[in-house]
Amino acid sequence: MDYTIGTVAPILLFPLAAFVINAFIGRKLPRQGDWVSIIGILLSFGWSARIFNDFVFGHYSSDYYVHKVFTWIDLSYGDFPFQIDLGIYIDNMTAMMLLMVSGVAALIHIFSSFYMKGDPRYGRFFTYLSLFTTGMLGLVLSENLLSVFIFWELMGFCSYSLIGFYYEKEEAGNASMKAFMTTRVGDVCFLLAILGIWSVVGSVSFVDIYNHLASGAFEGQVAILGIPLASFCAFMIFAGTIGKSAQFPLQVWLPDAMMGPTPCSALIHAATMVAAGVYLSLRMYPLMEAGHLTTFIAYIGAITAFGAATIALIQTDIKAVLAYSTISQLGYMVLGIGVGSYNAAFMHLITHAVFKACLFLSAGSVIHSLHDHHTHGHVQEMPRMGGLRKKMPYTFLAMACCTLAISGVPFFSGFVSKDRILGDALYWGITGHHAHWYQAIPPILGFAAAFLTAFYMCRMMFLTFFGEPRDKELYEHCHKEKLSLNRNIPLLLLAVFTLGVWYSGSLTGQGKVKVAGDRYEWFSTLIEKPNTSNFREYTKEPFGLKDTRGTVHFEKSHYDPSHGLSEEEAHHVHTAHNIGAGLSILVAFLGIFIAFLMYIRKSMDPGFWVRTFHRWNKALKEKYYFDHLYIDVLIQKVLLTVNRLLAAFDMGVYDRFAIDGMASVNRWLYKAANFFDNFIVDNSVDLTGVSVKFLNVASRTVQSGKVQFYFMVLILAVSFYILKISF
Amino acid sequence: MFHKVLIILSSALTVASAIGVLVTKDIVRACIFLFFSLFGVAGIYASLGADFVAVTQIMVYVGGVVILMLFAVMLTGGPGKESAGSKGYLLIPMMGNKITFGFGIFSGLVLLLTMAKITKSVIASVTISEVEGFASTVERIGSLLVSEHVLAFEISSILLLGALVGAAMIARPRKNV
Amino acid sequence: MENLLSCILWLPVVGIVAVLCTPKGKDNAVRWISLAVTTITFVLTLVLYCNFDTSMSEMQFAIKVPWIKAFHIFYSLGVDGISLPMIILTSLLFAICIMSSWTITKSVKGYFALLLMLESSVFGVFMSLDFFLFYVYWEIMLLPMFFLIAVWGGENREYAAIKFFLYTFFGSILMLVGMVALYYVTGQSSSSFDILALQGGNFTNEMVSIFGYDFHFNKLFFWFMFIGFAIKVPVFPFHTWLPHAHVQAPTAVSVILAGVLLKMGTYGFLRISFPIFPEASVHYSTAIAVLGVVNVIYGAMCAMAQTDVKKLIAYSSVSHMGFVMLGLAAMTVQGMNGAVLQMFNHGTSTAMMFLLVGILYERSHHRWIIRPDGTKGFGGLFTQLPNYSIIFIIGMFASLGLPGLSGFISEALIFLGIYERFTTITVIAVFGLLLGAAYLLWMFKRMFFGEVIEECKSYTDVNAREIFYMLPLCIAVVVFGVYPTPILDIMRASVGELVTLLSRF
Amino acid sequence: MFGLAWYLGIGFVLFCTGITVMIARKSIVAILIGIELILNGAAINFVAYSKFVTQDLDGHIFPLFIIIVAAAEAAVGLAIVIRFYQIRETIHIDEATQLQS
Repeated sequence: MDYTIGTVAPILLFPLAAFVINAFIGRKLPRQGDWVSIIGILLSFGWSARIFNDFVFGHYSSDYYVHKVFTWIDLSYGDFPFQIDLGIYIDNMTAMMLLMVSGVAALIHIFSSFYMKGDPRYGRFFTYLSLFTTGMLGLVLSENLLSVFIFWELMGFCSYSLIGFYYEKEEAGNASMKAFMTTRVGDVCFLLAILGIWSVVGSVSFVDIYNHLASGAFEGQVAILGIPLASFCAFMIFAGTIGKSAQFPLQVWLPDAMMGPTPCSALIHAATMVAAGVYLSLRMYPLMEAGHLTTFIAYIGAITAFGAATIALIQTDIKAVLAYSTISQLGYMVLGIGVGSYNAAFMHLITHAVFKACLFLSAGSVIHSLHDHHTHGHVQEMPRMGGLRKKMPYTFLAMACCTLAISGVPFFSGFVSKDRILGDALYWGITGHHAHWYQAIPPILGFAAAFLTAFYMCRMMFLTFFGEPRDKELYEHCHKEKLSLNRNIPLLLLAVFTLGVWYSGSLTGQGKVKVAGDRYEWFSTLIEKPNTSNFREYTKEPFGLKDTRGTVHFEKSHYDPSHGLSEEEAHHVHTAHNIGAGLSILVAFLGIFIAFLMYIRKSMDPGFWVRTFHRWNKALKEKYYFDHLYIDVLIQKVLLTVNRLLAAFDMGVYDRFAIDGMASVNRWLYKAANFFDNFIVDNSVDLTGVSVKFLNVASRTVQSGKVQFYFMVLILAVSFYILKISF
Repeated sequence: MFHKVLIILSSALTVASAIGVLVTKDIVRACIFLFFSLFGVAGIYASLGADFVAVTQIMVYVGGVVILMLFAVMLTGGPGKESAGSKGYLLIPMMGNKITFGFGIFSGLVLLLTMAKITKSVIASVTISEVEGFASTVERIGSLLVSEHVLAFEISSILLLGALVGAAMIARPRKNV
Repeated sequence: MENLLSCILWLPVVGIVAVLCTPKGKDNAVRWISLAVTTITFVLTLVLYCNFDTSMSEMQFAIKVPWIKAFHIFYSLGVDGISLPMIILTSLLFAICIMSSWTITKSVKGYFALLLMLESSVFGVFMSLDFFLFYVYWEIMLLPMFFLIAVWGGENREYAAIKFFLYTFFGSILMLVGMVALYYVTGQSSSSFDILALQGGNFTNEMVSIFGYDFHFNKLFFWFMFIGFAIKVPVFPFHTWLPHAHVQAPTAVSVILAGVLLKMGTYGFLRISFPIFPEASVHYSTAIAVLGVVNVIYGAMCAMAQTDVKKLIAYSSVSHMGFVMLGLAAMTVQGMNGAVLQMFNHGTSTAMMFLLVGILYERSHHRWIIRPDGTKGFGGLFTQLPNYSIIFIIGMFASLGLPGLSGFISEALIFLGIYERFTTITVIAVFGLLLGAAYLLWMFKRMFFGEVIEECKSYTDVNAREIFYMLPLCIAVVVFGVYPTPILDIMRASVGELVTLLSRF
Repeated sequence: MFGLAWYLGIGFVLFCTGITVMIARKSIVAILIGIELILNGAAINFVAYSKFVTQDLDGHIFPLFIIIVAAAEAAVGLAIVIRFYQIRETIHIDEATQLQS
């Protein structure tokens, strides 16, 4: 395939066209235009698959990339060059993201045609989905940070619209606004990072940034308050990630985002959009390193992973459990970035997208079939479920696969990626040569979170699908699941890809327990940290020309079990990974076992733990008081009070006294002068009465507002003037 | 002789009636005095040899404006209603009070003084000569109006038209006041 | 072609005559005449745009005829890349405002005549190349504004109108002083009022003595001009007329006020202050930037506390014009271009917002988000007015700077321009975007989400006329958000020339 | 004796009387009468000068125009008086306070 913007653009344009068609004439089309969106995303998927094929099976080189730009805005004049380019940057990571995004999105589109059926705004939902897919694909294809930002915000808008999809509910409004505003805090920081980078690089193209990083342009630059520019920019970009990927301390929006329809939760708030933050941090990984931010990132990731997992323990809403598990898993990815586990973090992004999309769709399938005839709403509360595996076997099958994957059970994808992150964290924090004492906490939190993940996911499964139905009426009304194209097939397809064998030839992903051999370690081989020194000689490629890189020969990458490290170091790494693999298998099975004891055997009483840790339980119920802190304290008490004071000051004080006060000042001056006159006259002239009377008459006459008096004064003044000047 | 009598008579009529306008209590009488004053002015024009102007003065002013004013007085409630300020022995005219009257006289006198001073210097500076005899000016004024002053003439016609329409518009009775 | 500008300038005057000559009672004829006149004017500005040479930075379509010879005052018109976008914006907004004023019933003739008079005077300001002519149009503009607010306004209209008038008049008097000072310092020559001849920084060494103190001519009179224009923008300490005027003015006048008249202030900076006093401008650019950032943050914070929709949007205008000030203070190509683009984009997006509030007001006859007694003024409008809500979303997100809609590009360019010069200020100002999103979304949430409250159930959705006049703005907002090059191309050369001039100091 | 000074004197007396009437009277009609007197006082000057100084007929043209203007003014002014009376039921000038704040 000849890679020019024109040949790649259809990926973006198909969903965009679907969006435009649906936005304008969707309501008039048959089936409200859902097929337009689905066809659009399927075409896009086909195109992505072709690129994936080219990159993964064709070149098979880790540093191959395609970079094309065109000028979007050109303001150059005279000695002042300024232009903003847009374009495409495709490397292996982009290719995989494209395939993942379009694939997951296509399946979710299909599932939506089942889930949203009968909704009064069925067509509009697909319109939003198409726009969202456009945004995500655009973000993945972007060659610079500014266009990443553009699509990033566009997805923020879609997220806002979809969370507020049921706008009759007051809470939907709150949740959508909360989501948009919280992520916007990160966005604003991201924008600042763009500005900072622009001031040094003169562009925000990835390749330009790598180029300047390689040549050391960031060294010695100071942003504000003496902070080095590289750290500033890295922190600000990571702040964007914190906002978008719901990391501590901006994680509050994601659970509320479950107000939206379940398919959109699956697509946006689990599989793709939230991963955009991680994707961005991965792209900017060299900057993070240059800014010495990795330890900080690891801490944020570990805290998020652990904290969210603890909150998930006590959730009773099936979607809320999944929401917190999403935050927790995103925390793992961020932890992976922090500990330098670039490849594994990205792999976890992909695997997580697949199994989390599947989990959400399964949850959607469950929720959709549980219809409460009293409130005419769907039921999401797990205490009212139970024993559903007989009613919906296919959903159960898909969800079980995903639960095993997310719990980190061997042979499933979650194990491959999460285990490698944990192994790297272990090496980075505890067993490695460069490990400092303060680096020990993230891996410990990571393992603890892995245990909790296994526990709460299995708790969810057991509460939902096993045991006796707790709400008989609900259970009776639930129809037996039949295999249908738009309900179960997407779930089962996604479930198939939760198997680890698709991503790695070995059990742990480290080539340790080889199942299929090095040949299938394509993922580890193809994804590598951006090597900035490759970009040292980089010059911009103009629009539309043939790929000059096609003539350059790239070495076909081979799997290197020691990852370019020396033998001794590689041994250390492998030891750490072996320990890590063992530990994570252990904690996973421990979690599953405890859940089994608590909810199937009922030999352990969950109430006991609740009572023992009742204070913690309360904190968990309040989500660690973050909502309280942000909304009640920071916004209501501080920000709004300040705003009200300012507004009152503006209109009530400044405007009233300083501006309108001018008039009063005039009036007072006049009065003072008048008083002064009277006072002087009263005291200095003997004829007090006469003078007062005269003054009264005079001032009354002067102030009469009568035309004739003015006329007289005019006459007298003119006369006086004439007498004075001419004689 | 006739000339001198004319001058004296019309001057006396003009000034006396003007004073009458000033001092009379009744607005209808003020209009009548105005009538006489303007008539006197016409006489002055005649004595100056401006026959055409004199005739116009009588026709337009005396015949038109004063009658118009009388109508206005009648349409606005007639005489006597506004003479509340005219009590006591002092001859204070209606619709004013002592103060305004005093100020009026005062400023009038000041102005007169000013003008006298101006006039003195003006008369001293111009060469005065008198045209002998009397010739009718009508024909010459007519030709002047259509040649040299034609623009002003036309504009005045538009002005009159505008005033006519405007006056009619303004005075038109309306219900929604 | 030479007379094209004069045609655009005087066509509304012809419209006034036509409107005034319409027989009484024929209100519809008045409306159609006004619409026809403004539409033809808009078409003429498009002709102007098509014939405009984007590669030139000089004045085009220039015309110069002596007006008052004794004082070397000329009837001198011309457009360049800075004024052309404003002219197009003006003619577009006026045509839309005429359509939105269809429901006005109180002295229709007077209203439309005043609107047309306003249009002509605004054109005059944007086209004048003679300082005196500029000043004359600047003052003429006050007259129709005063009456439009004082006669057709809300319940407290006299106060607002007088306040608006006095405030602006105060500014213009300072400007007049500056103009006269320039006239004398240039020796009362034939170029004393010629804006083009004055610019270039010729007054770096002049001194003036006031009350025995010596001042640099350009630094002193830069501030005179600055205050004159700053009141119009409005910059922070001079902004309090804006909420009053906006709240009291009828919808169309609010649109014009926010969409066009505020731009006259920043246009004044670009056309008069910066080119004539470049040294002082560069010297005081920090002060301008600080005022700009205060505008951004202060305006946004005040907006958040408002419970009246129109007042909220009025304060948001204060906030957004702060971005323009920041862009001007940057004095780089991207910042300046961003500022001019922001002037245009703010014109479209804020006009949308005011029109939408006006549409709502016609149905509800109040504008409270939360009434003073604490109850909700609106609720569930999304359910009740679906099409209206979609237009509102477009306008709102354009206003808060969502990428893909027009506000974003100009703000991004402004930030890119100013970051290198004033890093700290930029870091503060960027959070204005956050506050901007906060107050708009909060307003949206309170008005549009939730159950439909009882009194909103009688509201009808937007009708065909309303959709018809909102459509051009929606298109402009989306198109210039994705592809701003048509506008940037116009202004690039002229702005570049100005930046080149400023960079020499 | 009856030279230029005489006529000018008459004119000035008329003029000043008119001024005094304007100032002293409170009736709008009376004020209009005062204005008529003022105009006539001015017109006499023109004719007098034309006879004694310039000796052409331009001085005669001006009184004609003054008469025209006076007629127009009287018509409009009286119309306003009538309208005012319709609204206020008086023609006292101090009642015309609508424009005062």
